[in-house]
Amino acid sequence: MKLIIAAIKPFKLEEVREALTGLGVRGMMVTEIKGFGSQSGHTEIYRGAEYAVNFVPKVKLEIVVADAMAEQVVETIAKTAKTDKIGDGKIFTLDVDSALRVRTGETNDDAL
Amino acid sequence: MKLIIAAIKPFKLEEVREALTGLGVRGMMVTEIKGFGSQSGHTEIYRGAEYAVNFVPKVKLEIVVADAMAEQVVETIAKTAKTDKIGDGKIFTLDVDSALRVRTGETNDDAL
Amino acid sequence: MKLIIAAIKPFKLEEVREALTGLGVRGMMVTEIKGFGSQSGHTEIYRGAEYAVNFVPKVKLEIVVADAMAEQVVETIAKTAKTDKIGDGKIFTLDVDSALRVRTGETNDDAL
Amino acid sequence: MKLMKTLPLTATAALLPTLAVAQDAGVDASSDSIFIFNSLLFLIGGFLVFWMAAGFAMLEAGLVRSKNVTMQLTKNISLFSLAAVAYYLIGYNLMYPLGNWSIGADETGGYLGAFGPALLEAVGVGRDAADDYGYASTGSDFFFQLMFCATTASIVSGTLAERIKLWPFLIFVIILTAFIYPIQASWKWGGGFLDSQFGFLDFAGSTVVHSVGGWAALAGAIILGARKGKYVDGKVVPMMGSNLALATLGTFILWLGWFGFNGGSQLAMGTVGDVADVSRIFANTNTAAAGGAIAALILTQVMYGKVDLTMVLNGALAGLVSITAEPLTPSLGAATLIGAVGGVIVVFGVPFLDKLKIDDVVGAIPVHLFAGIWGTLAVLLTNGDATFMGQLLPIIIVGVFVFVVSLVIWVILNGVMGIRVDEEAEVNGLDTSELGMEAYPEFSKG
Amino acid sequence: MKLMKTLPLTATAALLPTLAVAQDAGVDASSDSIFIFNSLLFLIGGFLVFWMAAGFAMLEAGLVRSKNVTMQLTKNISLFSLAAVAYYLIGYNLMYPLGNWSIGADETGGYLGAFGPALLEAVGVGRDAADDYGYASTGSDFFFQLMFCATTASIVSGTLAERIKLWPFLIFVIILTAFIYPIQASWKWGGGFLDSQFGFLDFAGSTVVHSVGGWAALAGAIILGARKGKYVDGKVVPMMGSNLALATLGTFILWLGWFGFNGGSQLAMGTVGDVADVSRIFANTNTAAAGGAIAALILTQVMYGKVDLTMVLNGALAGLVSITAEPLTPSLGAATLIGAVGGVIVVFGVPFLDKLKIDDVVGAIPVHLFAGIWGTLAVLLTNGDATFMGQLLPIIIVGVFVFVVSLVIWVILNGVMGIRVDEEAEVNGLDTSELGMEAYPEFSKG
Amino acid sequence: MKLMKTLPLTATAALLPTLAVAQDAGVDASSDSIFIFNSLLFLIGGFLVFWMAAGFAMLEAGLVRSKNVTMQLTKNISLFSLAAVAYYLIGYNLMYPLGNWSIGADETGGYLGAFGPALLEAVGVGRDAADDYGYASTGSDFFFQLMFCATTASIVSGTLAERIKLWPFLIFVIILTAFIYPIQASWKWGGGFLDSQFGFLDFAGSTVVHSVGGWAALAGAIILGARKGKYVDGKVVPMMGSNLALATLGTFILWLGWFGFNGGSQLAMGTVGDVADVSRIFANTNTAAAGGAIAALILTQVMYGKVDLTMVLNGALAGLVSITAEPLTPSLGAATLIGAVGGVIVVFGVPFLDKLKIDDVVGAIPVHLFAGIWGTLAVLLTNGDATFMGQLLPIIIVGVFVFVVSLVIWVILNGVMGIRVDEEAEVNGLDTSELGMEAYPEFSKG
Ligand SMILES: Nc1ncnc2c1ncn2[C@@H]1O[C@H](COP(=O)(O)OP(=O)(O)O)[C@@H](O)[C@H]1O
Ligand SMILES: Nc1ncnc2c1ncn2[C@@H]1O[C@H](COP(=O)(O)OP(=O)(O)O)[C@@H](O)[C@H]1O
Ligand SMILES: Nc1ncnc2c1ncn2[C@@H]1O[C@H](COP(=O)(O)OP(=O)(O)O)[C@@H](O)[C@H]1O
Repeated sequence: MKLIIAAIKPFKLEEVREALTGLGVRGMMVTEIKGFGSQSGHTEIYRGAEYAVNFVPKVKLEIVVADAMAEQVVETIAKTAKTDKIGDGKIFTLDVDSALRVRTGETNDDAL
Repeated sequence: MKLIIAAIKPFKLEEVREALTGLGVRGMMVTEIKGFGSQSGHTEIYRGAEYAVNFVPKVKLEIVVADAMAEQVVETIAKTAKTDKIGDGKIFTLDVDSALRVRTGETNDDAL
Repeated sequence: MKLIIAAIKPFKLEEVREALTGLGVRGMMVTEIKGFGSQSGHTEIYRGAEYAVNFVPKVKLEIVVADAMAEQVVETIAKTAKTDKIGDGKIFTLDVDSALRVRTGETNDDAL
Repeated sequence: MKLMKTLPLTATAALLPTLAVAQDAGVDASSDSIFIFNSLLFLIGGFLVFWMAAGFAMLEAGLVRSKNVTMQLTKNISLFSLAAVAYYLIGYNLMYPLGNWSIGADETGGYLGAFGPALLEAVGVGRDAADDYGYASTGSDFFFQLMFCATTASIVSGTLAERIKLWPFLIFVIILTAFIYPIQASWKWGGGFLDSQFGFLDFAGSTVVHSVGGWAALAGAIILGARKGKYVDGKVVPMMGSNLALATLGTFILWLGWFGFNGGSQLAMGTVGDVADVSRIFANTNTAAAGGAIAALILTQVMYGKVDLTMVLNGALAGLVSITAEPLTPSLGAATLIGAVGGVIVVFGVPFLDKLKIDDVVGAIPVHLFAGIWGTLAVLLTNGDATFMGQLLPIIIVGVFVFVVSLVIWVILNGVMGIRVDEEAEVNGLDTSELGMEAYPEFSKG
Repeated sequence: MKLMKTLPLTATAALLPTLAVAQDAGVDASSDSIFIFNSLLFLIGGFLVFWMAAGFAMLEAGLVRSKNVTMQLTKNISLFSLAAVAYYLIGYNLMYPLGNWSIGADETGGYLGAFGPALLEAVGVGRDAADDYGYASTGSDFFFQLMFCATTASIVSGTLAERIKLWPFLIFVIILTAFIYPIQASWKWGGGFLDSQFGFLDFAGSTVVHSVGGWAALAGAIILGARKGKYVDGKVVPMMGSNLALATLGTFILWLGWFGFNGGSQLAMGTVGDVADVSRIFANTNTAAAGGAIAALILTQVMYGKVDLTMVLNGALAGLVSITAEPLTPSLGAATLIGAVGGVIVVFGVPFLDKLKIDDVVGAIPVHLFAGIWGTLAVLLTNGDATFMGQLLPIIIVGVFVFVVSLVIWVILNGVMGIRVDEEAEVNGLDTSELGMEAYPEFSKG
Repeated sequence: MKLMKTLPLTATAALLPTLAVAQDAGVDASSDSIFIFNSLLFLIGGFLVFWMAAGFAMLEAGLVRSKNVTMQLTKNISLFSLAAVAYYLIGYNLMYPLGNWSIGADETGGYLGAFGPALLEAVGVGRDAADDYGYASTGSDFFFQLMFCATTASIVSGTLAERIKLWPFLIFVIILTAFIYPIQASWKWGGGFLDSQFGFLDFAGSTVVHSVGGWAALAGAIILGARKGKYVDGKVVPMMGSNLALATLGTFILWLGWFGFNGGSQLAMGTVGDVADVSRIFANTNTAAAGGAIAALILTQVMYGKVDLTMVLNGALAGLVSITAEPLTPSLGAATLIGAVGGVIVVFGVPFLDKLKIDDVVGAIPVHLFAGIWGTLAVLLTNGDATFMGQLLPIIIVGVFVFVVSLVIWVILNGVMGIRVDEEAEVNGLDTSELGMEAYPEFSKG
């Protein structure tokens, strides 16, 4: 199995979730994060003092899928999250040893 | 070493932490997440408009343990977090290359 | 590529980010977490009732870098985040299969 | 007509002080005391209505999403400040020409009031130099009336939240408070044609204040369009308020302020009859709000199987708006029911607007316009002096005037500078995109 | 007894206006002015006490966990609305039978007041037609008294938070405000037996209002049981309030409202003596709150090594409750100390209740019941007319009556519909499980 | 001088009641009524100024980072409570010696007032026994004045937030409210030398209250030093307020309270002239706040390209401070402009302080000190009785006195117990490190 970690723009979350559900993804973990990247660095003024905004709000998706599905999932996220504007995000894939569904005790692919 | 990622119901956090401490786990990272899974999808009404609740609050645990301990930890989490109701959560295991304790510089198993 | 996961003290975030930028790291994901570890456990009193504080606020950094850079990044984080006080944090390294930059479609090292 | 209302009574006291003692084993308040009591009523009523500005700010800040809270707060404090100055420079005399109509006359009906900034009485003014010794100090009247004008503007900001640019909105506020509100208000409260020719009755302004705010908001909402993602393929996508504690606080603040709004509109407190009336008004205003809240409480439970707090809050406010046109003559029971109907109107009015794809972020149109119309008609139920046509026609006349003029202004503003932020700014939230400042910068949001 | 209290003075003024001038180089206010001043005191006092409803809402919203905030807000605005209607329909005349007792008589002691809804004076009522020309307008009195009744209900909601179902709670509120509160209040303020036979003194209601709320809350807490996980194997598990800024705001609101609560209870402002007394009361009320806050500030520092803000807030409120039974006769120094003792009571009372495993979410029982008893006894310290038995027995009589009746009602409600949400609903929070609406939907919670 | 201000008028009324009727076709309020009106003005003004304590608490809680909110709230409620007791025990008679100067005399100039706790009139005091039948009840005056004293302390807490220890701060508050404020206030309002020898004019206290708070805060900020990380290698690092909704609420609360602050300072309401003046003051106070807010609104838009809400809030407050020295004589236009200048002062004053590396967390020094000085000088623009030297010298004298004494006390406190928390405590936030209690324990923070 693979763990797919994606950092995307918050307002794309719902769209991406729907696309993935269509694909048969049945679960994911979503976390609000502060993203640092090329998008960062514009300046704002607060009470007369200028400062650089280094972190922009992003949403991180963590999805574990069967190996077979991984590529498709990555592509779907990429396609859906794309706005062609800087800050669209990144997608990383890692190997997963094992998975377990707490409720049923099912393991690995059955657990997803 | 292994990185164990578990998504559980928030109110089980304290119980799980105690069980793991009993097991000798000496550290973990806890994150509030929005979970999407089979539990999702019931509808609510806000100001007369019906909508589906796709994300339910979950807590994500990330625990790095020595290989030897991994299985035991997974089992303990599963046992403690179980309510037999939908949405109990998932547990994933990944390989960890190396670990470092910032304060002492200890590495790998010693760092845990 | 490697995924470097570091749990550090919140007030060190800015310093670490600068150090890493200096190193050429061009992106990261930052999450607020509750940390459990040796630092935990002191007691407080709320409305006359004593209780143990098990979780302390930490910041989790997730950074994907090229293999070549990994070690340097870990060292830099360790050096910068160090206060020699308990609770300085931990740094873990994991293998990453693949990376993708959503906006450009660049993959792996080019995506970072 | 407001200014004259209390003259007869107080005049007596002023001119025939010696006779006072005679009347049935009681003594009138002295003419000075009457002047002071009346002025005091305006000052207390005025600061209570001022407080409503804070109520709107909290209610709206609580009902918008956190990414737009700073903007909503900025709009609320700015609109009040601009309204204060606009009303002083232009509005007050447009609204109270005291007979000096630019168009029309007291007898034949006044249509456009006088121009020129408000002028207060001299420092330490004496009895003889007072503008209206038989009534109250001009400063207290100005202070009180100013707050009503600002209220009208507050109503608009809630409906148009989360997508309108700051400056076009503020420009509209200036026009609304300098011209639109005062002109139509003069028709009734300035002694204009709605008062003299139609015998229109609107005690504290269900129409003159609340509907007017509602009409202006409606016009704006139509030109502005709904928030991105609010209506997708026929379905309504709820956008939850970010802080219901603030929304509830705002509602309580408005409820409190309303005692000044309606009670102060008795315009006099210097006689047994007047203070007893003010007391009736306080009691009726409170029970109408309760009626509205209870109606929404029960109705949402029955209709949705769960109580909807935001509807209960709107219900209480709708109850207040409903009783505003006539808070004096109803019995406690009638007042409760009039308010309850207001609560019902809101529960049905909010989804109704959504059906029309008119996006009213805080429900200001159901609360202030729909319930305002109901309240104005409800005068017929308890006040024998009210006539059906005398209520209906002014509702229509004021509605058409305010809606059309507002529509034109919104269209012009839209053409000239664009009133809506671009899509990305809206998606990211007006706080970061327009103001570069978050209301809750430290709290992570979803 | 409230209604009679001011008759002597004002009667004089009303009947002998001509003599007025005579008295030592000063002139009485005219009988109209006295009527207006008294009514005005009720109106101002009334809206200040109304404001306390918002104070309770914010205090409680701040002290519950975020997953129960929407529910707490819903309970607070609903209980006020229902109390307003219940008191109008039944409570007011039960509390003020003006001699027409259903059981008992003014002389031998009244036990059960009159039935029938409240009736206000006619519109524009004249001197002769006024219900009590020598006193104040009925509407102002009703408005003022209504707010006291609602306060009692607000006290209950805090204790029972985070686990009680919405509707059983609201049903209890209706019974409390329609019957329980008014009946026992009539015993003292309606001129009933506690007033006529026991010479009980309770100026603004340390017992009549605050203890009553506390007793009803205590009965509910016992039947309801503690929150899941509050007491585990002998240890108390703290459940932190989610928003101490709101809790502090609520405390300041209550503090402000209390000036109306105690000051208005002077019931008259039309003479030098009365207005000077109201002034004393304002000053004493303020200093008692300060005393309570300071006591908790110092005590928590000394006992725990750290100041506990929630205790300081409770301390200020306990100081206010403590001075409520007699805010007039104490000197500033005595008032400060009486309040300070209230603060001490809270700091020990909160953990004491926990020892008994009685789960009072916001500390309402220590603040309103414990400090209420103390305040009622403290009357003995500064008011020569008070007798030990005259204070103690009424405390017991009222306590037994309210506690027992409440207990019975809670038991019945529990049997009929169950007053507590099921465990999972409680764990997930009442907002999502009972109302399907979060107070802070965007902010991630731990 | 406050106490004497209204004697002439009211004395007439009191001593020559019979003549009253004669005067131009109107009747004076009776001497009792005048006494009641004046006392009522103090009571209403007093509770409005009390409310400002809540305003400061919310404003500051909203402008500090969330890790310091509990501490800021604790400081605010504690400082008010301590100020109330300190002013009662020592401050009141130091400020109002009524001629019994410890140093100096009314004629030659008073420098140090009388010692001894405040004493209220007897319960139910009669005309003859009243301290000042021609004026108002002592209790109402004490209540009103007390609130001003507490305001001064509230100003200090904002500037020193996020790094000062609780107890040293509270000790300073006690000294400030028991001695520093009352002594300098006696110089003007107690009839001391600034009043009798300099003809200094400061109607409601731009200098006597606001600058004094500002000077004390400035001295503290210098000794305390800036927050860690605020100024790094010449650059200013902004530390965003955690909750702008609370900050806005606080500003609205202060705005509301200010009507009591300035209006009540007319000190009398019993004549046509007085109530008309109070009305002028309400109107001018409101428009000055509006002017300040609008100035900041426009200026930040022009200078930064984006509106800064926190500056608009500060601007409104600066407008209020600016008009406080003379809210009566300006026309509405002049008042608006005087307030607008205050808004401008704040927009430039905040970064100016940062340049000096003086870390004022909430902008209290620009708002209360800078705008306070401006307001005191602005008296010259509209009040013919004011002289340049008569305004300037007292500004300097009061400034030097308060700043130097405060500086000394801060130095001593720092030497004795250390006024600043250690670095780690500051970094982790005072809530967890000093109090062990978070204001928002459930909301994850960044
Ligand atoms: N090397 C990295 N490791 C982890 N997260 C990254 C990395 N680079 C970027 N990210 C995440 O992706 C987000 C978008 O990347 P950014 O560089 O800002 O835009 P783009 O991908 O369009 O160049 C960042 O906000 C960050 O959260
Ligand atoms: N494939 C997945 N990848 C990552 N997280 C998942 C996945 N499936 C489920 N989860 C997490 O586990 C939680 C519980 O799963 P869910 O399907 O709702 O219940 P159950 O495990 O009882 O079927 C989800 O809320 C989500 O956070
Ligand atoms: N085994 C672990 N797995 C995951 N995170 C850990 C682990 N041990 C520690 N951490 C994280 O590192 C943080 C610091 O560790 P802690 O033991 O408190 O201090 P130290 O590293 O100085 O001994 C913890 O708060 C936790 O977030």
